[in-house]
Amino acid sequence: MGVDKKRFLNQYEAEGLKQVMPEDFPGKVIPGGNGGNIVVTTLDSVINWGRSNSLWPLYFGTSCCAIEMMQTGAPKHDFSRFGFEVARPSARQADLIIIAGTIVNKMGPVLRRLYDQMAEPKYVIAMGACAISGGPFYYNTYSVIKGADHVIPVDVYVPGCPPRPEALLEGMIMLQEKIKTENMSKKVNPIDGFDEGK
Amino acid sequence: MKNEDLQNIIIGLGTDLKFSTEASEFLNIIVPKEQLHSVCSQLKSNPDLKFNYAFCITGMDWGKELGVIYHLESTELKHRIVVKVMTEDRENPTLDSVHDIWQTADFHELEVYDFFGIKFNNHPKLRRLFLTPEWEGFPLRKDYVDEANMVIK
Amino acid sequence: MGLEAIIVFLLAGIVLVAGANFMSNMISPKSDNPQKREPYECGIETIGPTWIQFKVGYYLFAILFLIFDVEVAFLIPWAVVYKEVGTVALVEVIVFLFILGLGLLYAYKKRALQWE
Amino acid sequence: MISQEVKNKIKTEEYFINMGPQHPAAHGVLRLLLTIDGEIIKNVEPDLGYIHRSIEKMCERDSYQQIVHLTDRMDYLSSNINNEAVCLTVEKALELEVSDRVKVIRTIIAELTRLASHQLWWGVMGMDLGALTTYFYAFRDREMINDIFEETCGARLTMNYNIPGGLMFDIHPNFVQRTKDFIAHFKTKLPEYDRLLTGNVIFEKRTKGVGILTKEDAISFGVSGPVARGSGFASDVRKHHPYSAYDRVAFKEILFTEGDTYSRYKVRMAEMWESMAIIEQLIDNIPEGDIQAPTKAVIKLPKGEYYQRVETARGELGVYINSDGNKNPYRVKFRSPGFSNLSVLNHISKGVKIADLVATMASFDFVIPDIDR
Repeated sequence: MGVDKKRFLNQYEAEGLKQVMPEDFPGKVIPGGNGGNIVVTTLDSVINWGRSNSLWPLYFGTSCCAIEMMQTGAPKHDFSRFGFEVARPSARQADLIIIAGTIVNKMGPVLRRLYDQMAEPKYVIAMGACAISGGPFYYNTYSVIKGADHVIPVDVYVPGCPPRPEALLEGMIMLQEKIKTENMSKKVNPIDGFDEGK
Repeated sequence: MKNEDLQNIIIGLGTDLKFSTEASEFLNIIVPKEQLHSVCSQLKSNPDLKFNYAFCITGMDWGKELGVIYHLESTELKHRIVVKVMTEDRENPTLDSVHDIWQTADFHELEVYDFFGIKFNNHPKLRRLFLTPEWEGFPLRKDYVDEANMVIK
Repeated sequence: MGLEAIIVFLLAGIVLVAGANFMSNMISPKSDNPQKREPYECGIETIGPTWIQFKVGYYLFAILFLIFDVEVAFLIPWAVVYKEVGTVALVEVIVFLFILGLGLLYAYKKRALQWE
Repeated sequence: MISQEVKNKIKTEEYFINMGPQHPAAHGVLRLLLTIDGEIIKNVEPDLGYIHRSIEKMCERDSYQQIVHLTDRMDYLSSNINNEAVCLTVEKALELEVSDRVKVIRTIIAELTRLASHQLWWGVMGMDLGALTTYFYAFRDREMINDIFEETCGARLTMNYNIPGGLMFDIHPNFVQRTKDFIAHFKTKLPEYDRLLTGNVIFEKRTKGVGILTKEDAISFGVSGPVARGSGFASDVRKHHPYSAYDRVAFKEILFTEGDTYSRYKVRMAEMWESMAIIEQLIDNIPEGDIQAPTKAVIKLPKGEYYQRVETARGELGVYINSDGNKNPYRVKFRSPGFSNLSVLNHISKGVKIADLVATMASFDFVIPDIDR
């Protein structure tokens, strides 16, 4: 999780407090990992370790954030230090799709088809304000989808327009930690029930 | 070449062309719909005009009439003019295409058709370039209504 | 001695391959949707018929590759024992390579690899 | 090789392939519907709109300061030059005189943006033709320009540094020193780029004589920028219609006549040297002056049509503003260089192999949101 979130949690435990959910909390709290991060068996931890450290991103840059994604792949902010080295052009061989840029009405079904054609287990990072909520193109545009999570389930949101390479790296590390807490038996496919508005 | 002598040459190319230079840095010529193709081909072929570079073709909705604005430049003689053409009827606006004179018009006219709905006759393949084929309405028209996204001014 | 070795090798091959497949099937989560079975083509459905008659040039390339691939497969057993079999085998291999070289020359002369 | 009558018997059908929205050679989401017979392309039909964000409709409801933010998300590799284009149009409409300091700083920053864009083009062109090292070399040096921009304008890619009437704030104290260091560093690196790719036999075989564009076609299709200058059409707006501080700077307009991918490559490589020469002539004597000319908070342009042409890294960007006197413009049109350059692609890639089409597209240096707007 994020650096400041970790500092906040450590300081929280230091004072002996426990995170108590306020009664009037409207929504349901979904545990961080897919399928709960309570008990992770040794087999799970081995598989999750392998899976989280070799996520292959897909070549999917639609607009300006793609340049910052390329900068993250470049020598200065190298994302191959964390195992993201191999970027695959075909959706069949990728297991992480970084939505770098605006998703437009005409691009929605294409993005959904690419997501469906990726092999399991697949993860999604929504990079940039456009992928999160339509960003600067929220008002007065007739052709922009206001946020990529109308099309596919998103795991990590990286805000910024465009986000700095370090921000994208932190988002990727967050995704890796999320994968590390996955539990095979309770794993549910994020796309099930997505269209019906889970 | 100065606007005035440009005007004197162009006046002979067609009947009742309206000229104006106020509110714009170039000489504006309003050409009636029927003579668009003949005037434009003469603009290109006339030896002392030679407008061979159409650098900007813009679709326009002036409230009542729809039209297209052509910014033309001559690469040898280094002068520029603006040709405007308008059509009143908004249900089925049609102009004739100038893609055989300037081949860049082929793509720009597709864009004008896509956003303003102006059909261009004898255009090679008139289709929606930017929007999905089943999109109804022409977005850049002033009377395009889209309550979901457009903030009413 | 020969027969048991072959059987052992055969069994080892089958067990390794089947084991790997079974383990990965067991671990990996599965999901199925209609679009997963369609061909992947840059995110768009394929246009026009896809089962059509291809250009013959592709076939020629494949055949020529096959010939020289099999040729190398024949060289490997020789390369393992070339010391014991001495110069007689060496001459045979050179003749073998020469004949296949002729094949390549013929293909080159008939411009099989030219993509007109 | 196959005799004629055999060829007639073997009837091979043409088929369609989507060089579609998600394709490494598309540099974004450009979809080309290729009609091919074997490897030879019969017809290229672009299908755009996969990143059409209706910028022109938004501009009709935005004030002039807000339009500036949209333009650097259009052609994000020459974002400063786009912002400068809108600001110049508004200043021309208001007859607002901008101080010399602003003109010089705008020119320096525009040339730095052009260098960063050409570096990215060079890295990705190598990658499109299979040489991955160029990507890493180019982006290593591009980071230095990003640091300069981050320090002065506050952002790395979408700098909203230009505002109608001048600049947002003054340049950072060590902007001049860092630019000089970058120029000194890049002067040693550019020959390294040349040694890496220009003389490479494979690169020359892949680019020489590929995608020939004649001068008449370039003019008729409205092609501009390095692509047009590769075939001899002198279309450099900085030279023919100088704006900002380009009239007081001496630089060559690079022209080649072969019009193939290799000459377009050479144009951009030589243009990098020219950009550095321009920066060197201006960096040492940035005149004093105020940064922002006084403008009202709500800018209202007098009624009329205004047009300004600017030379971006991809070609000639034209901003057409038709104002009817109130807060936001009546109609804004961006004449995008990529859109006209794309229209010539079908014309020059008939009977060409697919790999050559990829090389030609790499030399055209498309930025797809600039085409789709």
